[in-house]
Amino acid sequence: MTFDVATIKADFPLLSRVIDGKPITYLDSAASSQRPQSVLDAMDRYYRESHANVHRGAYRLATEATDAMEGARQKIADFIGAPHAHEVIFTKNATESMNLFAQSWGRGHLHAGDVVVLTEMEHHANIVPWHMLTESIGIELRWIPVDENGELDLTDLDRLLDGAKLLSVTAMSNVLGTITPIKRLADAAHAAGATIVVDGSQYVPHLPTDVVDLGIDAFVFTGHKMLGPTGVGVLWGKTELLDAMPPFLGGGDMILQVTKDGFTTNELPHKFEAGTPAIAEIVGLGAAVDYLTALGMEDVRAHEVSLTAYAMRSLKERFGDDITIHGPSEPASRGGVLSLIYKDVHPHDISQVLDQDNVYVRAGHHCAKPLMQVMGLNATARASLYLYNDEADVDTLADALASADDIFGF
Amino acid sequence: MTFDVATIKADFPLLSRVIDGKPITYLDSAASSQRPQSVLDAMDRYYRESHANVHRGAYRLATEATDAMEGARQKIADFIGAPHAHEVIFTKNATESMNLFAQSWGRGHLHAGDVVVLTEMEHHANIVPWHMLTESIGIELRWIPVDENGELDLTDLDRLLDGAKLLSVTAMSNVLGTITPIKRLADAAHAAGATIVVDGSQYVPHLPTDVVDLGIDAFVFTGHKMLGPTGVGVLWGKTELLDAMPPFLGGGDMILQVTKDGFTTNELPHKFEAGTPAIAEIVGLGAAVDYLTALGMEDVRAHEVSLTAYAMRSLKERFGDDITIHGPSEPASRGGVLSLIYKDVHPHDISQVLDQDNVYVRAGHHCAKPLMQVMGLNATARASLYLYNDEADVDTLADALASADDIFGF
Amino acid sequence: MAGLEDLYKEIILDHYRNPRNRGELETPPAVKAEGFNPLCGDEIVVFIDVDDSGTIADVAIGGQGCSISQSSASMMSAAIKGKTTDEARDLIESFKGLMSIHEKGLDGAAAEGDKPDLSMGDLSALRGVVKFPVRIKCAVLSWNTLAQALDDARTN
Amino acid sequence: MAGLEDLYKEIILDHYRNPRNRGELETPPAVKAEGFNPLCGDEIVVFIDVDDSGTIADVAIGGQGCSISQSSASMMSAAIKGKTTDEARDLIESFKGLMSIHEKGLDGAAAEGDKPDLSMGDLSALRGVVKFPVRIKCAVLSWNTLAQALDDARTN
Ligand SMILES: Cc1ncc(COP(=O)(O)O)c(C=O)c1O
Ligand SMILES: Cc1ncc(COP(=O)(O)O)c(C=O)c1O
Repeated sequence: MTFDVATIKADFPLLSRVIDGKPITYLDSAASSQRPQSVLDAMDRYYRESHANVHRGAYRLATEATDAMEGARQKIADFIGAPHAHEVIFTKNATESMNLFAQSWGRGHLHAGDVVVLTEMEHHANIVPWHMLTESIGIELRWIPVDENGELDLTDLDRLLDGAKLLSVTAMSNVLGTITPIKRLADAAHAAGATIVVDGSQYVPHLPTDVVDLGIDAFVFTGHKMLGPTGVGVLWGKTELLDAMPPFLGGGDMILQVTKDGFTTNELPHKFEAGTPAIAEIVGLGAAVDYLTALGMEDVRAHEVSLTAYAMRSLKERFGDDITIHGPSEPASRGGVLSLIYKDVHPHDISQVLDQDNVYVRAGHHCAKPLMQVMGLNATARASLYLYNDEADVDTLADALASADDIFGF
Repeated sequence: MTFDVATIKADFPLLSRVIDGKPITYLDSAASSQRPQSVLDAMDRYYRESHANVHRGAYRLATEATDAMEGARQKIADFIGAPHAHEVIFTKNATESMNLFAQSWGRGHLHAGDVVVLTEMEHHANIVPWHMLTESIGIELRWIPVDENGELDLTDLDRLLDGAKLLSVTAMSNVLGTITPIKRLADAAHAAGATIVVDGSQYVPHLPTDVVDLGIDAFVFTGHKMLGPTGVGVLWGKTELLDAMPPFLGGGDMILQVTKDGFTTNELPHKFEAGTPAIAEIVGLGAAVDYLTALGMEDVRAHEVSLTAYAMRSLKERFGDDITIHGPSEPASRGGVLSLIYKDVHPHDISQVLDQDNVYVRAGHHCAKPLMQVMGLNATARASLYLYNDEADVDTLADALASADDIFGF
Repeated sequence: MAGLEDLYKEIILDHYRNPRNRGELETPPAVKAEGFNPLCGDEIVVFIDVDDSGTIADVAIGGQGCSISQSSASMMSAAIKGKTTDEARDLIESFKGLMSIHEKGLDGAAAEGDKPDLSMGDLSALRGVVKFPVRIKCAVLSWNTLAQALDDARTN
Repeated sequence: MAGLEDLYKEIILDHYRNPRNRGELETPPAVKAEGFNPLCGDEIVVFIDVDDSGTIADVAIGGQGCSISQSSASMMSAAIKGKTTDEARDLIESFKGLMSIHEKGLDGAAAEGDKPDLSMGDLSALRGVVKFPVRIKCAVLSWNTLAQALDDARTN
C-alpha cells in the first residue's frame, strides 16, 4: 500500500467539512486526532449488533461483546509489542492510566523521602499525580532539565537517578515534539535500581512502538490521539509489576470474592478494570489500530518526518526571523509538533486569526506549565501534524499566518 | 406522546436483529441497556462534524465540541434535578463515581474507627471501595439487613446510624428490584449527623429523579444502563460537598496552576475531570437524556410497573411453585428486575437454555455476593425489563423457560 | 450453531443429578482447596487425601454450581480416585488440552488433547463444551482447584 | 459569522501595544492580586493603592496574555484610577453585564449591561468580544482579579 495522503484524508469524514464556504485545515492532532470512517463504523456496528455487558453473560450477545472487546485488547497488545494481552489495562485516558500507576504502584513501593525523577518537559498528567503523592506520602521529586534545543539535558542523569525509585518520562513532548532517548533512559534507570514508566501519549500514534524493545516497565497512552474514540486509554505493564500492584478502583469484575468482611482480587487484566468497561470505545480503538497497522507505522513515521521537514523549511523561508519554531531543529529527532511564536502576536491571537481561515491550531500552555516556565514563555501557538496532513495544509497555515500582519499592523 | 412500545422498539437497531432466523428478546437491561438510533446519531455527528479537544481551544471546532459537552452536562443536570450543572462530574462509569467519592470524600472526612453504613443489597461497586478504605484508613462498616421480602429491614436504623459519618445506599437493587426509601434514609442519616450518598445506577434509568427532592448529598449513576454509551458515568454532589473534597485524579484541566513545586486546583466541575473527557460519550448521554425526557419518565415508570406486574402474574400462573421470583411482591414498590429460580435448574443452565431461543437473561451473582449469601443463593437467572420490552417478550421468556424441562427431564 | 444436545449429554446430566464423591474429608490428613468462578459465582471445594505412596486414597467434592461445573467435578473425582498424584496431574493436562479451544479451534472433533492415550472415560462427554466457549471455565474450574490441592498436598 | 474587525478594534490594539499603568506598586501600602486563566495560561497581576477616603489612588498591572486580556486590563486600569472602590465595583458589574452572553444572547448590540448609564468609555470597544465566546474569559480576567484585590483591600 503506498502512502497516499489524499486517499487517507478521504477516510476521515470531519476533514471534508466546509465552514463558511471554506475547507478546514486541522492542525491540532496533538490535542486530539480525528477518526477514520472505519473506526466510526466499528463502534456503530458494535452498538447495532452486539452490545451487551461483557464478561458476565453466558448468552450470545454477551459473548460477542466480550469477544469484540478481548479481540481489541489482543490487537492493541500486538500494536505495542506487549508479550501478553492481559498486560493491557483499559482506562478512560492516559491521565487515568498515569494516576492508576502512581497511586497503585506508588502505594505499594514508595515511602516518605523516596525519590521519583521526572523531566521538565512532562505534561501535567505526568506531574500532578506525583505532586499528589508528595502531599500524601512525602516523596521527593527530581527533574531532568531541558536544554535550549528542547532536548533533555542528560549530563547529570546518573546523579539524578542515584537512589531514585522511579523514573517517569514522556517519550515525546507534546509542546516541542522532542523524542526522548527512552532506551538509554531505561538502561540508566535500571542500572540505578529504579523502575521506569513512560508516557507514550504522543509517541504511540506516530512511531512504531515495541515496549519490550524499549526496555521499559510500564507505559501509558490514550485512544483519542491515535484515531480512536474518546473515553479510552491504556496502561501497559509487565506482568510481575502489575501482579505486585494493589488494586486502584474497587467494584464489579475486579474481584474474585466479596463478603461483608473483605474481598480478594481477580487476575489480570480484570483486577484493574472495575465496573463496566468502555466496551464500544475499546472496540473502536481496536479498529483504529487496524487502520494504523494497515498503513504501516514505519510509513506513517516517514510521512511525518518529511512533512515536518517541509513545514520547518517552508515556514522559515517565508517568515525568516519573524517566526520561531521551538524544539529540536532536526526533523528526524522530533515529531510533527510545531510550537510557534510569530512576531509579537500573542499565540491566542494567532489562533483566533487562523480560525478565520478555518486553520485550527492550539494556543496556550499545552498542559505543560513547568516547561513553559523553563522556556520563559507564557504560551505558544502549536500546529501539530498527523498522517492525514499534507504540504498544502502547511501552505494554508503559512498564508493564514501572514494575514495576522493585516490585523496587527506590522 | 403516547407510550407505544412498538414504535419505541423500532428506535433501537439492535432489537431488530435476527439470529438463526429468530428475533431476539433482550431481557438484560439491568446489566446494560441498548441505545436508540438518536444516541448513535448524536455521537456519529459529533465525530464527523465537531470533534476537537475541549476547554482549551479557541478555534471553531473546539468551541463546538466544548458547547456540545457542556450542553449535555446541563441536560443531565436538569434530568436529575441538580441545581447547578457544575455539580455534575463526568466519570467513566458508576464504579469510578463511587470510588471517586469514597477516596476523595473519605480521605477528607474519615479517620480510623469512623463508621460507614451500607446495606446488604449493595452492588460490589458500593462495597469494595469501602473495604479498600477499611484497609487503608481503618473505618468500620455496618450493614442494614435485608428481610425475607427483599426489602431493607429498618428496625435498627437509628442504632446503625448512631455515630456514623456516612450512609451509602442503593436506590434500587440490581438483583431484587427493591426500591429503597431514600427520602426516609436521607432524613435519618441527616438526623444522625451523617452524610448520605446514593447509588442511582438502577434508579435513574427507570424513575423520575430529583436529587433535591430526595434530600441526598451525593449521587452516582452510569450512562450505559440509561440508553447512553459505554464509557461515561456521573457523580453528582452538592456544591459545598464537592468544593470541600480534595481532587481524585491529577492532570490536565483540573489545575489552575502547576509549577515544579506543586499545583492548585481548578473550579468545579473541572477539578474532578482530569485529562481529556469522554466527550463523544457525554454528548451521547445527553442525547439519551433527550430521548428519555421526550418519552417522559413518569410514563416510562408506569409502563414498567404494569409490565412487571404482568410478568410476575403470568410467570406465576404458568409455573406455579416451580418458579420463585425474588424481591418485593408488590410491583409498585420495585423495578422490573426479576431474579428467578426455576425448579432446580441452575441459573447458568437456564441462561444457556434461553440463549437457544435468543432470549437473553443474566445468570450469576450480579456483583452482589453479600446479598446472595444472605439470601442463601449461589446465583439467580435475572430477567430485567426496560421501556422497549413488552408483554410478548415476557411470553417468549416463559415459553423458552418451559423448554428447560425437555433437557433437564422434569 | 451448536445445539444444546452437544452440551447436555445424558452422562453429564447423570453426574449432575447424582454427583459422585460429594462431601467433605477431614483436614488433615486431607488437604482442601477452594475455587471460584468470579463471573458466575460457581464455587468448588476439592478435598484429597494423598497417602504416603503418593496415591489419592480419597477425594470429596463440595460447592455449588451449574450442571457443567458440577458434573465435571463429579467425573473428575471418579477419575482420580486411586490414581497417583502424577497420574492426576497428567489427567489435568489432558483435560485442559481437551478444553483448549485457542489452539484447536472451535470444532469439537479436532479439540482432542495432545495426549489422547490417557483414558478420559466419561470425561470425553465434556468435549462438546468447547462449542460453548463461556462454559469452558465452568468445566475447568474443578480441575484448577484440584491442581491447587495437589500443590498444597506436596508442600504439606 | 463575526468578523475579526469586531474583535480587534483599533482602540483595543492601541491599549495592547501601549498598555496604561503597566508595572508594580509597593505592597503594602498597595494590595496585589493574581489571576489565572487555566485554559490558555494568561496571567494578570493587579496592584491597587486605596487611600483612607476609599479612593483608588494608584493602580498598576502586570502579567502576560493575549491582546484581549491585556487591553482589557489596560482600559480597566485607566477607568478605575481615581475612582472610589464603590465606583470600581459598579464598573466591574457593568463590565460583566456587557460580557454576559448567557442572559443577553450572542448579539453584541443587545449585550449592553443593565447599568448602561455608567460611562464605559473606551471599554465599550470590548463589546465585540461577546461574539467570540471563548475570548470573554480573556476580557473578564483582569476584572475578576480586581474584584479580588478590592476584597483584599477591604479586609486589610
Ligand atoms: C446498583 C448498581 N450499582 C453500580 C453498578 C456499576 O455500574 P458500572 O458497571 O457502569 O460502573 C451497577 C451495574 O453494574 C449496578 O447495578
Ligand atoms: C504527553 C501527553 N501526556 C498525557 C496526555 C493526556 O492525555 P489524556 O488527556 O487523553 O489523558 C497528553 C494529552 O493531552 C499528552 O500530550
